[in-house]
Amino acid sequence: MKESKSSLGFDFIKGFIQENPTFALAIGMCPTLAVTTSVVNGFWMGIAVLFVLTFANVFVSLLRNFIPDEIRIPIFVILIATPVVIVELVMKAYLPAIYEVLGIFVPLIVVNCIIIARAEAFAYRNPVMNSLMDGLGIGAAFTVNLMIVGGIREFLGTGQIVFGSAAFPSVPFFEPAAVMLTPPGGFITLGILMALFNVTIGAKGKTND
Amino acid sequence: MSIIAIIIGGVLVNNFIFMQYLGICPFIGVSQNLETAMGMSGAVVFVMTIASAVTAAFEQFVLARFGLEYLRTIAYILVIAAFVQLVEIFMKKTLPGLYKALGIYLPLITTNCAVLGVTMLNVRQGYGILMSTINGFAGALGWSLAIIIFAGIRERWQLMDIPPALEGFPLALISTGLMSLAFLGFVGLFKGLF
Amino acid sequence: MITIKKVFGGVDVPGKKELSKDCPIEFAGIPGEVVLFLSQHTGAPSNPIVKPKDKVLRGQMIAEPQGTVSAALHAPTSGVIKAIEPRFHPVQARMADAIILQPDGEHVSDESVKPLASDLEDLTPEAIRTIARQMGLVGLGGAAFPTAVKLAPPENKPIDTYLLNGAECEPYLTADQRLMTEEAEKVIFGFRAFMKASGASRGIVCIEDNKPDSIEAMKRAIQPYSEIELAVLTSRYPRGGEKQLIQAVLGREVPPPPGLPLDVGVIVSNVGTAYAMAESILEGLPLIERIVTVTGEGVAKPSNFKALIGTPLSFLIDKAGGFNGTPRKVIMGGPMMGAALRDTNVPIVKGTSGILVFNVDQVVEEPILPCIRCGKCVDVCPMRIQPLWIAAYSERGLMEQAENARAMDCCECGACAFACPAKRPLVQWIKLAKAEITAMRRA
Amino acid sequence: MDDKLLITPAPHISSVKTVRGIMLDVVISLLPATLAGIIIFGIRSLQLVLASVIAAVAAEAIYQKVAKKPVTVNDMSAVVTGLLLALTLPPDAPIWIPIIGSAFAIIVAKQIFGGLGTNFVNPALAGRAFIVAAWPLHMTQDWLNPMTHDAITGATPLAVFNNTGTTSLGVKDLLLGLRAGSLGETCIIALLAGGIYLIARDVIDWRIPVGYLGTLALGTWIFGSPNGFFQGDWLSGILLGGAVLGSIFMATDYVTSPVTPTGRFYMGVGAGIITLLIRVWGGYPEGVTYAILFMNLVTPLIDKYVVPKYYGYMHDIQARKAAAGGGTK
Repeated sequence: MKESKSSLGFDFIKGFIQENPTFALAIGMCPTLAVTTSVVNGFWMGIAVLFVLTFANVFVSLLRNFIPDEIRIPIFVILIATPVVIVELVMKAYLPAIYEVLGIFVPLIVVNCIIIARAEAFAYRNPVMNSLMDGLGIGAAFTVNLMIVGGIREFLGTGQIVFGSAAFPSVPFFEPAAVMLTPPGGFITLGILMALFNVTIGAKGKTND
Repeated sequence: MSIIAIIIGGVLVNNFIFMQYLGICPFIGVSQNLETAMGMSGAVVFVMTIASAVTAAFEQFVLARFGLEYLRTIAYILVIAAFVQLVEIFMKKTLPGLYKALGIYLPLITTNCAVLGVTMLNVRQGYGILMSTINGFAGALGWSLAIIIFAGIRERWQLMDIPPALEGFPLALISTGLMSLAFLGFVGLFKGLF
Repeated sequence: MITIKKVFGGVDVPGKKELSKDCPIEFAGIPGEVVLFLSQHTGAPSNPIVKPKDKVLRGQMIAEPQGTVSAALHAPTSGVIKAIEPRFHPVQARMADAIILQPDGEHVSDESVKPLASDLEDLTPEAIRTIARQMGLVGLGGAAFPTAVKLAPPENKPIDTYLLNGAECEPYLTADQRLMTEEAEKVIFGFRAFMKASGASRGIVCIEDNKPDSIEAMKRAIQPYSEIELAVLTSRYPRGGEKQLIQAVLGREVPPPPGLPLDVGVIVSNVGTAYAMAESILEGLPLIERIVTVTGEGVAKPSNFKALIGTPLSFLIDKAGGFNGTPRKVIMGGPMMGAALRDTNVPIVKGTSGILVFNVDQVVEEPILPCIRCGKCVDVCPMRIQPLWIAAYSERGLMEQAENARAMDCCECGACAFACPAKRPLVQWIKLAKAEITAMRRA
Repeated sequence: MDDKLLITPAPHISSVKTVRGIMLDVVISLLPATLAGIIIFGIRSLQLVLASVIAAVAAEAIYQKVAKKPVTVNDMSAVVTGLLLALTLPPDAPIWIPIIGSAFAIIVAKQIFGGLGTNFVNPALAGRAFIVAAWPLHMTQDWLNPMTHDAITGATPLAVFNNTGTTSLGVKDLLLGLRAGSLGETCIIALLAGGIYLIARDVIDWRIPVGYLGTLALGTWIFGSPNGFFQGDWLSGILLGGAVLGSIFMATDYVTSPVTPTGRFYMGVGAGIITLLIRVWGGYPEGVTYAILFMNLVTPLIDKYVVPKYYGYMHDIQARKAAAGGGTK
């Protein structure tokens, strides 16, 4: 298990550009499409994934010397499922409305490719602090992605973006295209955003697998 | 809701890919050509149907009885992971042909959102064991229909000059969006008739 | 008389035969230099048996066949062998060895040029085959397959019907039409020789209905022979293709490659070949001359020549009154399957049935557009395969998929590329695929 | 003199058909229906048609400029897409609807795949499905009464027909197009005139419209009437709604329909079945858009499995039988 000596800062930042889970690595598609019907939903889903990812990264990293290689996947699954259950219970208790809207996609975080990928590729090979930063970085990047996609779809789909009580713009100045809230809108919006990412940021020699 | 309504619901009306966003990663990853798509479909139908039955039974006889619903997520993912492992071992011995055909896709399936997704949906809809199995089968059929259609479309892309920025995921997502536009037509099909 | 209206794919092409169908055959004369390629037939090139500076007479063999599938070469006129050197081959589009003959103008025949028999009764099938081999006879329809080999079907594949191909479905060309109209008796004599050599009990002469004069002439010529019938087919390209003719006249389909007409008990020969057979038997004249149509809007006086094999194109075009306006394209063969040439000082070969000269306004130079999947090529393809997919695979170098799409079945007739609204060179891509697939199979 | 000779591969002559010619034929065949739409629903239709066509052509030009690709606007395919999309709109739809619809159709449904010949759904119908999903109110309420151009009260004739199995409109009204409906779908005579022109010019294959309308008529006859099977008014069933417009001009789009004649017939039948499904048991009054879009998706599979029997096919079958026969003997 070669331990990479990357700096903490780099671990956090890389989640946004080179290893952006949604736009560069194109993993974790299901939640990215399903819950991004509004900025708020995107935000809370992002936070949930951030918490689960960081929790899992830290514990995997802590136990990485004790986990026998052959059965590491089931152990990863347990280490990921535990924080998910925590998130479920916390959300059901304090944010029932959001929990209802996110529906089955909160428990589905367990099979979210991002988390298993980070656990396998990074946490299992790096010290705790790096894993923590990596978890926070990737989680934060994922949250930002969800909010961007959620924002675009909510704005085009409902004409305004709502934060709790405040709504920008107060009165929609165009007739909203309801399709943006439906699956076709989601697929097309994300597809176009990924293409734009490839054309702009990603084009600097980074091959998109 | 009779069996036919679930089947039509699963395949056309609320198709797992086009209407419920479930199982997108393998859908885009494995649809390069028709043979792999059919192989994956076979594996998904097999696993989703049995997984729904097993988790529904597990729900009824273990979670509900001992009031452990809050452990559902962990329990289901472990049950599915174990079940897929079991299936691999079982198939290696008795059905080598089928195993070889499905071989590379079986481990992939455990991380497929559609499998865990359908088990969660079964619980939400309050289906019993039989209904869950049928719903799992219907969902898998819908998923397979989608990936086979998409594989047919993607096989033609090798004959085109697709702009590099759109290569791979972006174009696949936009195409899935266009396909789901067509499936919008089935919304409300056979409502209340069965 | 059988009339066949049913079409099996193919396209309606502008006939354009009126330019030269009424010009009687005239001898083209002796050119300044005669170039005879050693390989102007399917099979192994022939072996030269003369050396530079040898004096040869008309009809004297100058190269012998190498192995069974090969053909002999004879001097078309008397003169001196100038050299044996590589020259640009019009059909194979590369340099190939050729015997260069310097004619002396006397046109003196060799003493071997004398009637071998006056009636078929005293010729055994084996004798006919040896004459065909000795006289260097090859199919004049374009494939130039050695006739002797064609007339020797294996025992387990009996031949019941022999088709004489007078369809000449290529636009502009009228060589076969003039030959049938003027020399019907000799053509039928040669045809009967073929039937006797191959053991076929029934013969059918096939002519397209746009050649009424030939139909009349041939009907009279086959009058005395009950075993020969006449079939008149509606004009359609590629009616004259070997496989298409068998399908239309006999309703049989040749098995896919490497299947041959032999496998369905049929042999198809061109009327020109039958005429050459008759000339060989009745006058002892080897295949040293053939009918060539020089036509097209770019020629002053379109005409049908009996030209010596190896005559340069420029000589024939000048004989046909030279160019009419500035030429844009010179094609050896018909417009559908012929090869565009770089310049006109290339010689005609045994398989050349016509020379076509187009001016600027006959040549349509359209950009190649992407395929819009209109399916016109699928509708017209006589082999019932899908040219658009084969061409698309070949364009991208996916040769295995081209092979799975049955690229090897393609008869290269050009109907698909003719019908394609996007003007895509489908035949070119498919030919490329066929070459690659053959190379892959051999490697 | 010789160096100017052109060396191109055989064949050296080609048919008069060109892509631009075909697209021109399609535009010409759509003019009667467009004219009828303008006469029946007023000048509003002309504004929608112009907006749609101009938006489509502009979208194609802009996309190709941005993507640094040769601008192929003069192959008229964008004009056809714009025109077709306009004909499927309710006459009173606001002007920005065809503009956004055409832009979506040309850019997202066609150009990002690489231009003409690469899209897998009919661009006009994808545009219309997008608009219906985006602004359902406009697309289900902006109907006008024929000739009087005032907004209709109550359901469209097709919705009435779906529920009651009957229509108050006589065949003459249906043929002349004197009914509420999309801009170009109502006047059946104009559509048939365009259809016959296209078939005569060998641009479209009759198998798709015949398969489509035949299946729809049969299905309507069997399931069309609420009071029992085999009593449906099949003639009104195919003359109402967008079936005639869709089957003649949309389903026959070369790029998104099968390549073989048999395959095209199956596409027609399939589209007919789905239109029936949606009309009789579905959530929308009109299923033509979704039926054709679904068959567009399935076209590559049809093309993969519906392949003409190649020349010499029977020999392979007999050879295989003989080999199999030999094996079991």
